[in-house]
Amino acid sequence: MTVLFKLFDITKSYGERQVLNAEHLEIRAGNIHCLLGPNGSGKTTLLRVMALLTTNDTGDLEVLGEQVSWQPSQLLLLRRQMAMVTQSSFMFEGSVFYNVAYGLKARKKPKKEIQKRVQESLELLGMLDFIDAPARYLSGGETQKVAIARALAVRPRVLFLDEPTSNIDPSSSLEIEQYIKHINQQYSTTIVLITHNFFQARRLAQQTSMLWDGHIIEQGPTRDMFHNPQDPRTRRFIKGEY
Amino acid sequence: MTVLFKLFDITKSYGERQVLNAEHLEIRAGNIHCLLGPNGSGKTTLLRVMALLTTNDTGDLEVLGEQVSWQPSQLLLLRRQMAMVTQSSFMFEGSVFYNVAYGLKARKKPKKEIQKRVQESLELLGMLDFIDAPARYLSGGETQKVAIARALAVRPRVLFLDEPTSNIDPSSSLEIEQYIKHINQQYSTTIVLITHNFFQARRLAQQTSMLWDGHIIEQGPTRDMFHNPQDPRTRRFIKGEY
Amino acid sequence: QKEEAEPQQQAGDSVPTPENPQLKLATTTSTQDSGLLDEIIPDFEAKTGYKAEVIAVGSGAAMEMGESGDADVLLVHSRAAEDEFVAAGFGIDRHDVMYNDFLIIGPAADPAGIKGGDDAVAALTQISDSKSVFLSRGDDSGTHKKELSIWKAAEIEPTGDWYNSVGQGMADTYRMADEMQGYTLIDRATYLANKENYSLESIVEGDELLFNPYGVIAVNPEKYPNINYDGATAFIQWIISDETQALIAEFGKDQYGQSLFIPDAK
Amino acid sequence: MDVIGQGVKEGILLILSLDPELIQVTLLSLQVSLTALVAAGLLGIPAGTFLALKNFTGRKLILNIIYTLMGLPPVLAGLIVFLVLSNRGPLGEWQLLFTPSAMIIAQVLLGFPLVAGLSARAVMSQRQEVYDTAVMLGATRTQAVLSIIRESRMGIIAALTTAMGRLIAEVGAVMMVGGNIQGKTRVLTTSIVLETRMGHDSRALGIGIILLILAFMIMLLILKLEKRSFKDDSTIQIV
Amino acid sequence: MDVIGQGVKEGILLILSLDPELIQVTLLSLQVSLTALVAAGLLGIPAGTFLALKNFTGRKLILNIIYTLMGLPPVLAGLIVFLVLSNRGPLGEWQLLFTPSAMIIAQVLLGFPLVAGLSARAVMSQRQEVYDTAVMLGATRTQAVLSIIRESRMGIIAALTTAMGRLIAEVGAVMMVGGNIQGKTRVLTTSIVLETRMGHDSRALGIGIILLILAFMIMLLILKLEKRSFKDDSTIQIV
Ligand SMILES: Nc1ncnc2c1ncn2[C@@H]1O[C@H](COP(=O)(O)OP(=O)(O)OP(=O)(O)O)[C@@H](O)[C@H]1O
Ligand SMILES: Nc1ncnc2c1ncn2[C@@H]1O[C@H](COP(=O)(O)OP(=O)(O)OP(=O)(O)O)[C@@H](O)[C@H]1O
Ligand SMILES: [Mg+2]
Ligand SMILES: [Mg+2]
Repeated sequence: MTVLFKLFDITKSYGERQVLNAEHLEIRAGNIHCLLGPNGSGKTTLLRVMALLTTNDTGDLEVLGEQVSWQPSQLLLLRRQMAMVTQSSFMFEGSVFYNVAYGLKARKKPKKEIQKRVQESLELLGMLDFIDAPARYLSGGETQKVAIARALAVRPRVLFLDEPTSNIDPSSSLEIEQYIKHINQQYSTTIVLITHNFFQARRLAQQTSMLWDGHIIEQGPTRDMFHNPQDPRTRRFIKGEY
Repeated sequence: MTVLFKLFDITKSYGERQVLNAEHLEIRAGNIHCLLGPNGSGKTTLLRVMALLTTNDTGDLEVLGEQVSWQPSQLLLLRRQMAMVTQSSFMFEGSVFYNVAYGLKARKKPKKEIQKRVQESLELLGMLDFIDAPARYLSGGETQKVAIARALAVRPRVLFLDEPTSNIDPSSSLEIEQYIKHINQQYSTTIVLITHNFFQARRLAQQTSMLWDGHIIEQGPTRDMFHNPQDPRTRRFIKGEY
Repeated sequence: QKEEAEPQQQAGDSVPTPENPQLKLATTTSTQDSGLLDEIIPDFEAKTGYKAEVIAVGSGAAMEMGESGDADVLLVHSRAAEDEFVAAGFGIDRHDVMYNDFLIIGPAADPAGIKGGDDAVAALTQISDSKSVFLSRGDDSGTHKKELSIWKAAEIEPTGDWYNSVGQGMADTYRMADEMQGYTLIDRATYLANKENYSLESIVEGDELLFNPYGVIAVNPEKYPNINYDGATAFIQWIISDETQALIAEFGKDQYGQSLFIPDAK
Repeated sequence: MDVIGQGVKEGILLILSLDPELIQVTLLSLQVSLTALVAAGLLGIPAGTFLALKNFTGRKLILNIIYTLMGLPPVLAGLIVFLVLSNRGPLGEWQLLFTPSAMIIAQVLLGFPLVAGLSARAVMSQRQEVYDTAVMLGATRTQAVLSIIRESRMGIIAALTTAMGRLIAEVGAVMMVGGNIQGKTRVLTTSIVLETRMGHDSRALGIGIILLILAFMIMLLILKLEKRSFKDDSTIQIV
Repeated sequence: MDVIGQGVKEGILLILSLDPELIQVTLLSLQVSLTALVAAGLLGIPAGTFLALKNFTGRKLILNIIYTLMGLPPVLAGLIVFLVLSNRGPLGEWQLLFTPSAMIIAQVLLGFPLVAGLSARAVMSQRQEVYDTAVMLGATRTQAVLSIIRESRMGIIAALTTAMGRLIAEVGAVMMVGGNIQGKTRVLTTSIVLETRMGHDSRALGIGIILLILAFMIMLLILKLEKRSFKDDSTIQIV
């Protein structure tokens, strides 16, 4: 299986503090890969490095088969194959339509197609009624749904999801999980998922990495991780909710 | 038991759309009262009306024994007895200390006391190490923890929590729940909690109200609501996660 | 200018201390821009104990200030308007102070071919006939009025692309004329003070039509109670005194080899 | 004091009179200031955005210089442009002095630091997430930066209205490089100065009123254009 | 063109000469413009914030008028203050004409709309959550509004630097109501005008340079004060 992300000794510090020190991480194509870990353990930072939003301080980063050079042209090429739902979704000033169409307009898709795809994506998330609403007035869960629709609309090869359902009600959450599974299987979209919901992790992810203080302390198939955690910290962490 | 919030026929519309129509709601002193409901059902709006952040269009609103007149002096008096953790926590520009001290400074507490209480609150949330960090650089979960510490620091009589642990990792989440229970029992702080986490609702709340499309379709003791929901919509909603 | 800072010390205790030492003098820009006032005002302050506050504007605006009582004494050059001002009761005690004269200056190339003449009317007529660039102050100032009176004498209504009404002060107009290589009417003081910087040359001078008398007028204290009439009187007495007149006659000689103003107080 | 009342009256009469000279002066004012505004905007918004976003050594210094040049005295700007365009100056051959072009150049010099400085501040108050969201949706760098500018619109519109006000009201520079030549470079502000110098206070006030009406209309136009692109006009609700 | 080089030289010489008259003129410039700036700030920031936050009929109109008055021509402001303070004007008795006080009044008139308009825009770009968070933490209305102002600092500092630039560079109004009286109301800008009128271009440039240095220093001071209260100076990172 192809490896889409290869990280070696990736570190990132803010001031004195090293918040990320990922010795080794591989994300395989077509997988749903979950990142677990306590607050502040560096999950979002790691995701941002993989999404090329933050430069790493040291280490080797290979993304979609390419050594990352941080050249604008390369960044554009790579990022056009990714999409992300961030932890707190930022909505551009404007309507829901404007937001979901954004990525398609950036790709200069024809108007008709934009219209069609925006509607499809919103429909899927049950947000079609809100297409003309100002995006900034949506409720917390609605905002997150639009953010997901916005990421899906560009049909990415890799989808980064940073706690995508944290504000979404349980039944919508399940539907969205279904849909994530669906695009993963149908279009073999690779998905990197951060979640604090262990159920969700187990339902969705084939692989899981456990972060602790910036380090990846354990990784492997999700099942194994939950049934038979090797690291005592992982064990304690997982017990938290059980 | 004293009733702290009494709502009769409270409605709120944005443009054409009525997003809240609460026919009857009472929150009793010393209770933990949970608001459940799908995204966009009006939970946050209802909370904002009770917190006097949004005026209602029609209806009668009684808060802490007073008919709400929306006079600034009354608002201040009432609000000084409440605190809130909003769905997406806003941090003032400045350090974590600045943010947690904000409410105490507003109340013109002596410097010593401010220092002491800020430290206590941060300690409780495990965020003391971050006291001097710029609040805007915190991770999602860290931000939420500081927001909780900030609300607790003012020792409110009523605490509004709008999905307070949505970005917090499960073990911290459990700790926070313990603490919420503790202040509820120790200081009989009344708590109004919005959550999409049914486990959390069941662990914490004595009373639960179910919102649907702006209406309160069912309410009662949390146990009954989960074990024996009356409304078919409630039943379906609760099944979602089970 | 050094003495100005310490007039008291210089004159010892012989300096009178007037009740209201602040005197507002509204005057034309030419007296200030030429440097005359800087030269002679310290003497006034030393002798009388008044502090002269010079506000340099156009003659028109200066008289407007007199009318509204915002100045105490005027030093202006616009004879007809001055008489009107006095007749209307706004000013009293008008005296002649001095005169200077105007010249017509223009580019060395002299496209209108009027160089060396002393007939202002003929010169303007030729400028108009040859449609040579001419700049008019166009601001109702004494100089502008003088220019208009010459056009009137020449029976010409100056219009057209060559005639530029610039609505600015003398020094600005001089600067513009130099840039545009045009003719203009200018008072001798401004001309001499700036001619180092510019390339225009004196073309026509000496015509009696070109003389430019300055008058001093006290603002009528009956119109406004807070007019410093005592100060105005002191100023008038001082400026028409023989010593001051001699100072005026000297001014400019060392720098330009000729005096800029000719005293003519009676 | 009745001069003010009379000035208002005179202003109205002036407008009603449709005096061809006044119309010409007004149109020239508009032409000069609007052209300069557009130029200052086209240069200043990108420059300000660049300075706000690009990290390079000397950035702080350049920003501070731009902020300082917001206080460039118009007379000084005028003097510099005058010296450059003067017959003896480096661009003397262009023969631009005392033409509307010279006035526009001087005004661009005045307007540019205002637009650039205020735009920079507006962009600097934006958050990282704007950029991140844009590029993660596949925006090119340019598209993403345009989105940042779009989100900064409050401040950028403020920059434009401020510059507009400055330029339409400005007299020192246009006087010096335009020369206030009747029928050629006379604009509303230089007319006002001329009228006050001639002691025609109420006429000066009248022209001033015309100028303010003009400024008001341009401002409404800018705000209208803003509203057409941004329907949401909400502000904080104080309850 | 060498006039410019000479101007720079002259400026340096002027500074080194410590000419007491020039020092006095510089100090007066500072006094007038800083006093006016402080007054415009003390009036303008609350007024702008009020207009941004308070909903009442006529609010839009007043805002638009304020934006328009950002374009109040200095000469016009000067003329109005002149007419009011003139002996014939309503406040003639105060005898303020041709004093620094009159200059300050005229400059406040010019600076106020700038500060108010730009502050209003800055506040309007804030979100509801600032207010909500503040009052839910027990802030009084005033405290909450102060927090909104604090969060708007980028725009409000921009308002102050812009007004500072405008006032220190302004000549039309101070010339008219101050009268450019030597030793009493002469400031740097009116000196520049006088020097250009006397044909001393390089001296005019020299004074202009002093003025710009002054503006630069005030600006640094404002930014320093800002930085002391707001350590975080991050901007968007373009990766
Ligand atoms: N710009 C920054 N400057 C300083 N510190 C930062 C910055 N960004 C993040 N950090 C710190 O880095 C650490 C890791 O942050 P990150 O956002 O990756 O955590 P996380 O694992 O996503 O946590 P959470 O579950 O709370 O979202 C945190 O402690 C955070 O405070
Ligand atoms: N200012 C506003 N203007 C227009 N519509 C609004 C506004 N605020 C909220 N709404 C709408 O009102 C409805 C109720 O919003 P509310 O925030 O109360 O939902 P909620 O129950 O808290 O949902 P969630 O679980 O997603 O947070 C939503 O559909 C939202 O889009
Ligand atoms: Mg995170
Ligand atoms: Mg909500």
